[in-house]
Amino acid sequence: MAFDPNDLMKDRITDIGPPHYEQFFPPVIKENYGKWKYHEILEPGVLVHVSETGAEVYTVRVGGCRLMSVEIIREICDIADKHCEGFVRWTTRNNVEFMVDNKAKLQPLIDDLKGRKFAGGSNKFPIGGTGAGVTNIVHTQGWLHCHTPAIDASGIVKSVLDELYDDFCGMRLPAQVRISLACCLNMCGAVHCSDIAILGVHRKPPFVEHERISKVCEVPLAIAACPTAAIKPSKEGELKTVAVNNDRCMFCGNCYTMCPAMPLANADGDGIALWVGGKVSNSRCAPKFSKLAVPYIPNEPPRWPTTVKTIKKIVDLYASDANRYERIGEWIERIGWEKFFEKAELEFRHEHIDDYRLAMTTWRTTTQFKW
Amino acid sequence: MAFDPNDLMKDRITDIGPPHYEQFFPPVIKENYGKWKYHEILEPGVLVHVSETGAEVYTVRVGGCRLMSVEIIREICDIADKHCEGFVRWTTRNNVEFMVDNKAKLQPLIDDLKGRKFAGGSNKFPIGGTGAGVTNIVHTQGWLHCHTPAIDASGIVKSVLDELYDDFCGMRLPAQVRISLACCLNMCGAVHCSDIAILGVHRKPPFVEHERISKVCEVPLAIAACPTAAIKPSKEGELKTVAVNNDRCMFCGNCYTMCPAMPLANADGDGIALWVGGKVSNSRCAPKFSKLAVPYIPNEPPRWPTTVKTIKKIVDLYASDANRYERIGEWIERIGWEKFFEKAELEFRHEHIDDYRLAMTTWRTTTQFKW
Amino acid sequence: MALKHKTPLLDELEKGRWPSFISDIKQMAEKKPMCEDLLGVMERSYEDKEGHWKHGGIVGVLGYGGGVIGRYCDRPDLFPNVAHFHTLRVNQPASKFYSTEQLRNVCELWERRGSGLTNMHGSTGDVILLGTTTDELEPVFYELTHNLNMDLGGSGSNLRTPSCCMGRARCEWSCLDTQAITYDLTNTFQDELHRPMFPYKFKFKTSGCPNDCVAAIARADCSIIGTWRDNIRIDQEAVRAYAAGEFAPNGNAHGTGATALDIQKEVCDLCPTRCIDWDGKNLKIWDENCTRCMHCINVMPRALRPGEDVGATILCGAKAPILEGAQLSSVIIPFIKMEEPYDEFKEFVEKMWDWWMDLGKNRERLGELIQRLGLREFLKAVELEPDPRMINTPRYNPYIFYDREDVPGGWEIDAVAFRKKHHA
Amino acid sequence: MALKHKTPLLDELEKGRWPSFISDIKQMAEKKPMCEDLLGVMERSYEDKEGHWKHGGIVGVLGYGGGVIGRYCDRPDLFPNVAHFHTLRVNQPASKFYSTEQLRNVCELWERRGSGLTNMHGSTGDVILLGTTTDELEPVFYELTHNLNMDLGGSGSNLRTPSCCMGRARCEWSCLDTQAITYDLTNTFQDELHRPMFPYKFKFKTSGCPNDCVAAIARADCSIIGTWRDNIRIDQEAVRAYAAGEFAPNGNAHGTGATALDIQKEVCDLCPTRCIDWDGKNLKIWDENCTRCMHCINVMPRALRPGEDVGATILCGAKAPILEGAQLSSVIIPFIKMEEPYDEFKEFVEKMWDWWMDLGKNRERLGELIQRLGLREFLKAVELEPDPRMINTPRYNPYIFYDREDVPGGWEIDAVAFRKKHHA
Ligand code: SRM
Ligand code: SRM
Ligand code: SRM
Ligand code: SRM
Ligand code: SF4
Ligand code: SF4
Ligand code: SF4
Ligand code: SF4
Ligand code: SF4
Ligand code: SF4
Ligand code: SF4
Ligand code: SF4
Repeated sequence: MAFDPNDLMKDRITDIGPPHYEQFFPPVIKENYGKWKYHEILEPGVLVHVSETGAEVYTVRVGGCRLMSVEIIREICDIADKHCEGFVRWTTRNNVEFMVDNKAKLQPLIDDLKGRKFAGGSNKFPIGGTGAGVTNIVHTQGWLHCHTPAIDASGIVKSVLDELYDDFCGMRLPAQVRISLACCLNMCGAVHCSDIAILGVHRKPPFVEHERISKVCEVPLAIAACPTAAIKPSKEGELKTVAVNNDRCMFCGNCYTMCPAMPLANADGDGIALWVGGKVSNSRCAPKFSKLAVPYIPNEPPRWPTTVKTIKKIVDLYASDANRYERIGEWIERIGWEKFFEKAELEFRHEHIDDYRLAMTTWRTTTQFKW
Repeated sequence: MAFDPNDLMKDRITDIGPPHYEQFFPPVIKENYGKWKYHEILEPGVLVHVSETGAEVYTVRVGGCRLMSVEIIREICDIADKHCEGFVRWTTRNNVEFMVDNKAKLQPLIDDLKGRKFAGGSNKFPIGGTGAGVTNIVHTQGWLHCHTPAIDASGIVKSVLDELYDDFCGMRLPAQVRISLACCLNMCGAVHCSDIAILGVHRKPPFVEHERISKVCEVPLAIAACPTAAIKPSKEGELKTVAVNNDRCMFCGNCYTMCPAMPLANADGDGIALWVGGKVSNSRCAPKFSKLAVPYIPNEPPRWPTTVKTIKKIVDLYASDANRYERIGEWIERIGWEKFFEKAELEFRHEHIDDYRLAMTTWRTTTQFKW
Repeated sequence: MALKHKTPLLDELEKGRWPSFISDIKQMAEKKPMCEDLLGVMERSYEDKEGHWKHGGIVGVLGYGGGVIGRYCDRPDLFPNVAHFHTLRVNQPASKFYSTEQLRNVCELWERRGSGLTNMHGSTGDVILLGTTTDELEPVFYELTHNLNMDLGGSGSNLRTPSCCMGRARCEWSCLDTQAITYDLTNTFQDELHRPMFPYKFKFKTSGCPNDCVAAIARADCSIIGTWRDNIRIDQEAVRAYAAGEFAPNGNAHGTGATALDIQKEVCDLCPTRCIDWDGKNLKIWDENCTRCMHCINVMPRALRPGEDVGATILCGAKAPILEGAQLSSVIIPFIKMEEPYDEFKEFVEKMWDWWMDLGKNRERLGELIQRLGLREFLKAVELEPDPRMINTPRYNPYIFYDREDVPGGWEIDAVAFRKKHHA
Repeated sequence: MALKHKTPLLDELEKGRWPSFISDIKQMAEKKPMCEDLLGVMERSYEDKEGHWKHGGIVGVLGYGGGVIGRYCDRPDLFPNVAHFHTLRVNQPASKFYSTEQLRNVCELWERRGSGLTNMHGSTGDVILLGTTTDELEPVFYELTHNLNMDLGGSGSNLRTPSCCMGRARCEWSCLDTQAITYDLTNTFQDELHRPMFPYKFKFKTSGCPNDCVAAIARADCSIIGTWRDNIRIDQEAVRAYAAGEFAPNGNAHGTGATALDIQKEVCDLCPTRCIDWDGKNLKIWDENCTRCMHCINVMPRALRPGEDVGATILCGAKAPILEGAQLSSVIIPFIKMEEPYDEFKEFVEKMWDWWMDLGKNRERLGELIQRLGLREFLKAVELEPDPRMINTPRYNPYIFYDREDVPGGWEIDAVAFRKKHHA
């Protein structure tokens, strides 16, 4: 029974949901499900988990660019068939994990992975992303697929990870460093709670295409979309349209999300804001939001040097200044933000001072601060 | 030149400001101004300050009810003339301080103070209010003078301090306990940052006197006065008046402050809310607001037994459970609010959960809590 | 072989050690004109520093309100092969284990009917099939459901594809069957996932323990996080072994190898509640003060384990900034057992959704609605009693909405009697 | 002697050890009918649990917009002697030292022309002369200014009476001449204090050090708090003496007397920045990490003293809840020298007031205006550069108002050029 374009309802199947996960567990995982006793990282990117049954599973984690062609996926399958009984998994941060159930199988797998390079010369399967290092950068679509980005995604991630490559393949840092990128304020991904967040920002208010707007948008939705109520109904001659109060606009782009006739992307306006000190785990301290470190860096394709340099500097400063187990946010709170800006040689500007709804809760209501 | 009611401008004197403080300094204070080296509390209520010059000043602090007749003030003057070269001072918490410049003068002063009692039998000059104890309760007017109170002030303070008398005259507590009272939400006094705050609350919305309102109030001001926008203009027949949306009213009384035709005081509605854990000093941790402990206790004149009992219980629990130097708020944050409510045997109710503008910042955004 | 468009800027991204997505796309471009033009669009964006995609409009598969993100190029004149470049979100298997057979089938299908490019995985967790034309959407869906036993994930004002950490599959700390929960919820709520009925998107994420490896607390309207109610299990022998340097601290996360662990400094002093005592021989944990943060367990995985009376803490409201600012999830159910068929939890979910669908405005996330109407109203709706574990601190403002029922005479004041007592 | 009204309820408040204000009022009542009726009103309130005072209306002294709080009884029929019961606020001498002569003069005047009852002192700091009739207001004012060299304090939308801690008069820690500052500001701003020109009330409070004994940070629109920029002065001998138990820790605030102080536990471990090392012989303070919280100094007053490069931290915005919720003051000037004639500080004050008078709504406190328009606008108005010491944490929401000047081409986007590049 093949697909019939003229009768979509013909034995149509819907709502079956995802395939059951268990069929994809390698045997050692299925047999030891819920029985794991402890784990150890043998070397960066290589983990062993030991079961109450005495069974062991060795995991080799490799960094993937999460944009993957079927070609590279097939190559991953070849490797999994060769070494891993035909199973493989992806992590929550888009790394790939190859698992073997016996130490003897480990080195051949590692050697195989290390050997593989792209035509352009980059490694296909860098091993790492474990423990107190930098792991894969969670990111979004950027110029590759989305319509609202202020920056690219994959290209910036590639540039940053080339620079931090040794920290992906090593574990010299005081604790994990989780870097995320979102190409607009919609923040697809947990960038608002990352050790370091790379965020695409606009800096010009949307312009309104009066002739188009009533045709292509539901004007009331566009108006309601504005968090700062900067958009008001108005008229251009006979045309029902909207007017933007530029002084109230903070460039979130939500109006454009709702209405294609209000574009705000612009080469001169758009760029990157860097945020630091967020975390998600409940380990030691509660989860934290990332806070603004650098309000704006221009888009610098193809390699975004300023962004890369700034991130590298923050990571190195953290590496040398923080105590073991201290995430970036815990470290900064211990030394104080005034010291962070001083040591990181970052300018403190009015943009750093919150002025949104909860702003008052970020002001310093004590005489305690450092010189 | 005497006062002439018919010519107020006759040699009128204005804007001279307060008398200069220095003329009221006892000699030892004037001579050692800015030269003090250290201090010590010899016994509760008795301090010595030692100067770089070697001079010493001995201070005896006594609790006063801050409502004072000229009779008692004159008695204070008699004591000051007898022992203190005719000088005396009041503290920022309404205690009275008698100072002598030499140890020999100390005991006679103390004995004199201890001997004095009111006709009714209460002590006129309890010695204490220093160090890790309870000091005088900062309070406001209550039923004695103000027009917006939900509770009395002086009577509650008297009842509470009778119960905590030994802690005023002692220093057994882990740190200072600063108790304040305000008879309505205007909170005259720093009650919003007190270790324990006694606050007068209303629980019935104002009723509107439609016939009076436009005569006695500026209606727009009354409307603007409402933090929750519960008041809207309306009409009763021909009368311009306002309507209160009772569901949006949180009984702050600000409308009544602006408009006498919107009374909300009521014997059944009014009563006391207790707040704990505030502090002002920057010592160790930043200043803190007081948080709601008991949403409502009825007015129980003349001795407010439930309020007194509840405060006593919290103070005793704190005394037995906190570490030295821990203010009440520091102690509660260490053990966690869930433990505080459990140990203090206080019911946790919906009233404890913030629902005003910054409410979101008070929610628990972590899996960390205690059982 | 020479590609259709020169890409000098993108070529810079083939350099360096980290895997190059450009190199990868180029492999495809040799077979797929769509990928050739995609490189062209990207190069163009790199030149003028602006994206070249337009809004999606409504494309999708029959009967579903989500699962497809429409996308059109704003220069079809120059890049005709990506004039349409729609995306399908395919619901991943829980915790993302795959057989190579399954993956090869996906590849075969997607090379034939799409760009051959994917995201493994999208931020929500789906397998993203990146880029195809409108006419391919139905055939792809047909083959997914008939031949690959797969279905679409969520988009739009739907339930979004639930996801989870690997949990018990390969982690010793999981207090939950994260996959089982995710699989059950996904299938129980297929209708909500495929047909828009909500004010806005809604996300479930499940982590097996408070380490929260799927970032549930930051990204899910309903975060399900494993925890326990009893005591941390201690193997004193192993603790001493850590002190003696027989094991690598923190599962060797610092690459130190087996080396003596300063338990006082690295464990006791970093415990947020300082509820651990170490006398050099025995470790004593005062569990009544433990907030189950995982730190000590993380540092000594061979000596400490979560308790055995396990379940979940349910937190709600996390979201990205748009509209009212980013939120983390807040504790709503401090502890709930999570055992199939999860009836108690599902009843909670139904009450939560009813309230949200009833009162939520268009594009108002659950967390924003709770902000607008107050946690108290939400608790009433889901029939839960207030608990101090839901808050960091009680209110400090005195603007209390007292209950009418608690006030003798309710909200009435007898005006006449009042003025008898109090002359105006 | 029998009083006019029976007061069985109030009589209960004569019992107990704490001084009884009722007993005190009764002393006066024997001479003053006003106090007899006051007891009557109070007893009445104790019976029906409601106050019996009405709004004030405008009473005052000629040419002043404040200093008097009008008060009328709502049952003049029953308590004619308190039908009027107005209050005068008399500006206290800074830090509230008095000569008995001055006090006796006040008493004489107030017994003759008022109720003979006072508050020593009001929460803001004034001497409160509690209760008199309208016709006595001018005579009292006349005698205050002519015979007692005293003036009225603030009320209404004025500057309120500034107050301060005792500072250098009797405290070893004061970094400021708190009285001198208070006296100077009070006299410099007499016009603002006596004549309403502000949107609402405005308060200055000055504490000599971060212990903040006048609660400035919680109660003053402008809080002036002493601090220092150099190092804490250490007398190592004395530190060792504390360790050895020769002195009473914390100035004997715990009544322990001289007893060995566990410096590690009670000082180092409680230092908020853990910037103190104690090796049993010497105390090392890493001043660059000290936040000058005062704790170590408080615990060892004979060994540690604030530095010598002293000045003030200026914080703004504290207030009670009405209208927008209570606020603590926030750091605006991290450090400023405070030396007569305080020109730099006064210029700051003028800029602050101009901005507030210009933009503040009726009954909007300075702190609320800063909330409404943002700290950034306030800093611009007072011409101060942003400093991380002004905040606990930088913003975490991405809603940034970038400066137009920083953006090439400002806020303009060339629509035509845009659509050339991006076809609709
Ligand atoms: C594989 C993965 C789960 C999955 O289902 O895919 C995973 C696996 C493990 N995590 Fe995780 N974590 C994974 C994402 C996360 C995330 C989510 C994220 O980063 O987006 C977090 C929260 C991060 C944050 O707080 O911002 C996370 C916070 C932790 C922590 C807490 C770290 C801390 O102290 O804050 C631990 C405990 C530890 O490492 O000591 C942990 C520990 C572990 C352990 C040791 C659990 C175990 O016993 O196996 C696993 C190996 C750790 C390692 O790689 O060093 N895992 N872990 C995820 C790997 C992502 C990757 O490819 O890099
Ligand atoms: C007399 C007075 C100042 C004045 O100008 O009147 C004063 C005097 C002293 N204070 Fe104070 N404080 C006075 C109100 C305050 C206030 C304001 C208030 O309570 O409304 C505070 C802030 C309270 C708060 O944080 O909520 C205050 C917080 C302190 C602290 C910090 C305590 C802490 O650790 O939080 C110290 C340091 C200490 O006691 O160790 C201190 C220390 C002192 C010292 C030791 C200063 C000195 O060297 O002389 C004085 C004697 C302390 C004592 O009485 O035990 N004083 N002190 C005030 C007496 C009020 C009273 O009658 O009880
Ligand atoms: C594909 C994906 C990013 C990625 O590269 O992985 C994505 C892509 C888009 N997201 Fe997202 N979001 C994706 C995960 C997220 C996440 C992360 C998550 O789910 O864990 C978030 C933050 C968490 C949250 O839900 O708040 C997220 C928060 C948003 C928002 C802001 C929603 C909010 O309430 O703040 C929008 C704006 C909107 O909904 O209109 C949005 C909107 C969009 C749209 C549909 C653009 C739009 O305005 O219509 C993007 C389509 C891009 C494209 O052309 O493909 N996306 N989006 C992720 C979905 C893949 C998948 O299904 O696995
Ligand atoms: C007398 C005094 C209470 C006391 O018993 O000591 C007092 C009494 C009144 N205050 Fe107050 N306030 C007094 C210090 C305060 C303080 C404390 C302070 O100044 O340190 C505060 C809190 C700090 C602040 O300013 O925010 C305070 C916050 C208020 C408020 C709320 C203002 C706000 O912005 O939240 C009001 C309501 C208003 O202004 O309409 C208010 C209003 C009033 C009125 C005038 C009642 C009214 O609504 O008009 C009270 C007159 C009572 C009477 O009949 O005598 N009073 N008031 C204090 C002044 C005595 C003095 O001059 O020394
Ligand atoms: S972050 Fe913004 S631009 Fe990037 S994928 Fe999400 S919605 Fe699109
Ligand atoms: S970009 Fe954001 S702030 Fe600006 S107008 Fe649009 S919705 Fe409003
Ligand atoms: S707190 Fe309220 S009732 Fe009490 S004095 Fe102040 S304004 Fe009057
Ligand atoms: S009492 Fe407060 S909340 Fe209620 S109507 Fe009056 S102003 Fe509004
Ligand atoms: S969240 Fe907990 S259970 Fe899940 S993988 Fe991470 S550590 Fe293991
Ligand atoms: S889990 Fe966290 S809180 Fe509990 S004992 Fe361990 S470190 Fe302390
Ligand atoms: S604030 Fe400081 S200087 Fe003033 S009295 Fe208190 S401790 Fe002394
Ligand atoms: S003043 Fe406070 S911060 Fe500074 S060293 Fe002493 S205790 Fe530490």
